[in-house]
Amino acid sequence: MAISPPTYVRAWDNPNDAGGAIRISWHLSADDSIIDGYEILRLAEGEKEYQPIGFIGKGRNCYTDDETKDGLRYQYRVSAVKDTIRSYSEPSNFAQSSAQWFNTDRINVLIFTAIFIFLILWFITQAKRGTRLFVRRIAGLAAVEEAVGRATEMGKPILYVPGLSTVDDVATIAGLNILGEVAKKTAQYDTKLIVPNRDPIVYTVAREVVKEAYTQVGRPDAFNPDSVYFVTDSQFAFAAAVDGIMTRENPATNFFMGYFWAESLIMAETGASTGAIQIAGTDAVMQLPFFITACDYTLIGEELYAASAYLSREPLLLGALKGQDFGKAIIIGVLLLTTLLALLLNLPVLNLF
Amino acid sequence: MKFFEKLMKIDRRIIYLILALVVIVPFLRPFMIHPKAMPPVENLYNYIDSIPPDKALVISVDYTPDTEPELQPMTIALLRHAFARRIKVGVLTLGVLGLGLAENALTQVANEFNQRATTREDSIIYGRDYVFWGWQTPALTVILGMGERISRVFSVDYYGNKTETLPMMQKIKNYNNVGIVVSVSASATPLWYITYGQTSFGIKVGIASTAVQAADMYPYLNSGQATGLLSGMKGGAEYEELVQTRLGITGRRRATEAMAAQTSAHFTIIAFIIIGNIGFFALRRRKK
Amino acid sequence: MSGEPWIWISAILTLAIFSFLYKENPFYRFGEHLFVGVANGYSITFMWHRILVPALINPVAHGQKLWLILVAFIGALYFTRFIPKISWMVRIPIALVMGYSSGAYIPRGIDAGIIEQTRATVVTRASFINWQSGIWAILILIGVVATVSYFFFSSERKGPLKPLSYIGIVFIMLGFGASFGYSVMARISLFIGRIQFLLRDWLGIIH
Amino acid sequence: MKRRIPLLIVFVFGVLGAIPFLIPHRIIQDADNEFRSSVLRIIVAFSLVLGVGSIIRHHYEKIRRKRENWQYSYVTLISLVISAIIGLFGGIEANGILPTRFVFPFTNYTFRFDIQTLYTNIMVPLGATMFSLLAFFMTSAAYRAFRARNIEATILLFSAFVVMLAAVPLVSSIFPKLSFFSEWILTVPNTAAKRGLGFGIALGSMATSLKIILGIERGWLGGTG
Repeated sequence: MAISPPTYVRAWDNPNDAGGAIRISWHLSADDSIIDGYEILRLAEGEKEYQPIGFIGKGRNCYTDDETKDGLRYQYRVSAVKDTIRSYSEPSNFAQSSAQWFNTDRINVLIFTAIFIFLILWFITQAKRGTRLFVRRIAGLAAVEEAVGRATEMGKPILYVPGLSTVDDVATIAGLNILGEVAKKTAQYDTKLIVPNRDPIVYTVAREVVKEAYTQVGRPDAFNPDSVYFVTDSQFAFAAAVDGIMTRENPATNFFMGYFWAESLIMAETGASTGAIQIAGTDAVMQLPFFITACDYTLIGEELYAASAYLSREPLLLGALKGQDFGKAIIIGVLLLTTLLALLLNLPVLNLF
Repeated sequence: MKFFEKLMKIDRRIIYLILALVVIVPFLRPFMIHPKAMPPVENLYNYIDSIPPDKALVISVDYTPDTEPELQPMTIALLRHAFARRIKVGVLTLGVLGLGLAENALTQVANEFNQRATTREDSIIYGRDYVFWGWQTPALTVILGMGERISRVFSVDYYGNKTETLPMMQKIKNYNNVGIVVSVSASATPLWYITYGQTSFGIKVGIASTAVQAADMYPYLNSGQATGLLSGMKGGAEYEELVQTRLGITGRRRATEAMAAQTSAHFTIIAFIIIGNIGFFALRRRKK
Repeated sequence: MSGEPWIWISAILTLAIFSFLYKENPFYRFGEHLFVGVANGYSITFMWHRILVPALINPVAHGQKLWLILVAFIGALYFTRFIPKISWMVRIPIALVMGYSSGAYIPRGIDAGIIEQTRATVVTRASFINWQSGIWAILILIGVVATVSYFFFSSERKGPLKPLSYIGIVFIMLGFGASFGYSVMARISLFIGRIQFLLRDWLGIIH
Repeated sequence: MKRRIPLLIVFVFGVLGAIPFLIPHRIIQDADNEFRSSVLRIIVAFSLVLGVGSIIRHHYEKIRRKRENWQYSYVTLISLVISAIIGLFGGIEANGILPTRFVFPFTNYTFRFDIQTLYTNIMVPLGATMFSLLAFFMTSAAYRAFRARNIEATILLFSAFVVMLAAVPLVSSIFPKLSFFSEWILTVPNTAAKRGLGFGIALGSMATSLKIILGIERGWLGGTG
């Protein structure tokens, strides 16, 4: 039995890559429906024979050879395969692979990034010049002061968990900033503060943040170095330890500010059972439902980032917040505009992204 | 007044005790709840049911002992289905920890059928009706390589036989002879089969995943890239139900049994929510 | 009933944790402290055998990648925290990690978090394969716009922002409720897993 | 200098981190891979020493001052030291210089105590059980919080209720429509809300990353401003 070969085999450098890859395409064999698939063969410059380099299922008409040497010329043939029968195409054109210095597929990312960077820098400069920037009230934040006050009245400690993630996580940064503000208040009221950590670097930074806060309000002597400590980097061992702290030390207020995983509710529900006031904030979307049900106040997603700007009243941070708001307005605008264009004029707007 | 206040403030320990009891008791005294199969489960069942005799069902056992309670019943139900309908089965694992689980499931289901069998024709015979290819790495090479020649990826099977010599493997050479690959998985492996196996070879992919993972799998179901989805205990129980009611295959139904615990736990939680709200509304009315 | 001592240890530790549901007690306290200790011991082992030996010690001992010694030196700067005079140098390795991760995040975050999501949300004629999926696509678009507007911080919620952010919180609450309800099944499965361990592997009551 | 040098490093490495996304050339990609796979991992590995130092000191202080429950601190310290010795000298594959098995005389029973055995039989059951406490905590949280106090809480309660009910086979076979409704909530409003939250989070993260690189956000230096 004879099967007809694939035809019109072409080869060219794979675009936007680090080199080392050539793309090959062909027109399907007329017997595509009955064959096993296509075998791709390659002849490198200076070699005598075609070597099989890959195999792909029927109905497919392109393949990427990602084991080429840059600068070397290659020629390809494709054969239709059924059991032991092979039917070879004509050889392709010569092609060579090369590395690119810029990924043109990502030019849209570059443009979007440039716009947002510009926006944020613009508003930060505005803030530096002294333009007054408004930030609306965020519900959970008003409770921070009250919560610290309550702990002082009751003579009980405050527990602060700056999330379980690493220091390069934005939620952790926000959590540490808010920790600084909370620590200033505990320093003023002389309330005991407990900060257990799951990441060693976050622990180091948290310790400095708290120490600095105590110094800033003029109470460096009141800082207890043992109040900020590392527990373990194992998620559930950490949760077990925090549960233990909550039931034994009986804090009046628990803060959970940062990034959390499944342990969120293990800690928050234990905290609720001890009768503590609980304020949570996270951008971990999966955990927000649990914090919302088990805590008294929850900063949802971006509110956590806004909180550190809001509490510190630092103009530069407020400026960036305004820039973010503009970014959101642009996204809404783009969404609505492209949808309108697509529905009314049937323009291929998805190619923009 | 007192009564409704109590409804609103049930001690958490009573809640915990009741929840623990309703989960544990169904294991000691199993009772069956017959679930109705949802479309994604039924689609997978129907597709496997329609695999022609010259093609095989491939099951990829991609989970580890910690998700065994949720996923092993699915593997068993899939095997029962295939053996009952005389569909050839190839089993592999992408993770080395899946080997023991896969072997347990195969031995268990093959024994179930062979105890009932009276003739050699009726029996489920290794090499003729099913093959356990075992484990190979890296996963990508396995998924792509099976598109070309399965016996080249797994030159020997799990028991050390030369794969090419097994009778079933004479007909099952590559994805063209495979009806569907079902990846039973607690991770993203079904998506690897879709991104690599399906894109390169057009193989059909079925997904059997834990309830947590299922959320990530739904988009692939909606786009048609996945043929059917079993999600969590419930998905397993629904498949077991289909296998029993449509094929009359009986046997231990672990997902359905666990479903009894699941069901009673769900009802308990729902009941507590309702009780809390009754108390809440009753008190609010009084206050007005 | 199992005769394997490790199964007994596992079972006793399992019960120790469950006892916390009744109240905090010495049994739980023991389990908790043991957990923290062993977890740290395991982390030390892992860091040494899986990271420092293969990525640092082996190459350097074979005379390859000698520049890794400089990296080790930077890593060792963490210890300056214990030396008050130069304790600020602890910021150097932190700065390196922070800088790199922040820089790496910006373009990737824009790509995955904004551009890809925008593309997924835009409604085109292709969304109307049938009228239902078209309506759902439009509803998702409305929901996204409303949710985003809930998070405008730099202006009061008045004018069109007021109803819009209200719709936003409705969508958020619907989504959160669904996530909660959806995870119940998975969490019960975890408990079932522990019960199966106790009843089957330890006590051998069920098979 | 105490601030300027770290801020300069943050800026330089920030730019280096962003570049590989846009430049596919092999020189850049290889350097980036090397940076991720060895440099970052080595630096992070060193930080663990700080953490372990902290936990040891915390418990040592507790014992020294005889604070409440100080006896339990011995449990942590002893188990930490023993498991670290077993792990470091016994090796991850139980192939180190320290023997990690004990054969009981006159029986053929072997007791293993290598680090993987400790992991599987101590950490796994403790961790899995902690994780499974969620089944209980979800119940008590749902009972306490899912009350129709106001409209938002009612919506939360409603959608959780629907999805939970639909997950019960008994109910979904009597009311098949409920399953579709539950799936609709999960695929339409849930997707919309998560995506909307995601936009804000992506923008906020981007802004924070930018502020870190430019030295505007200095909270991580320890100390504010």
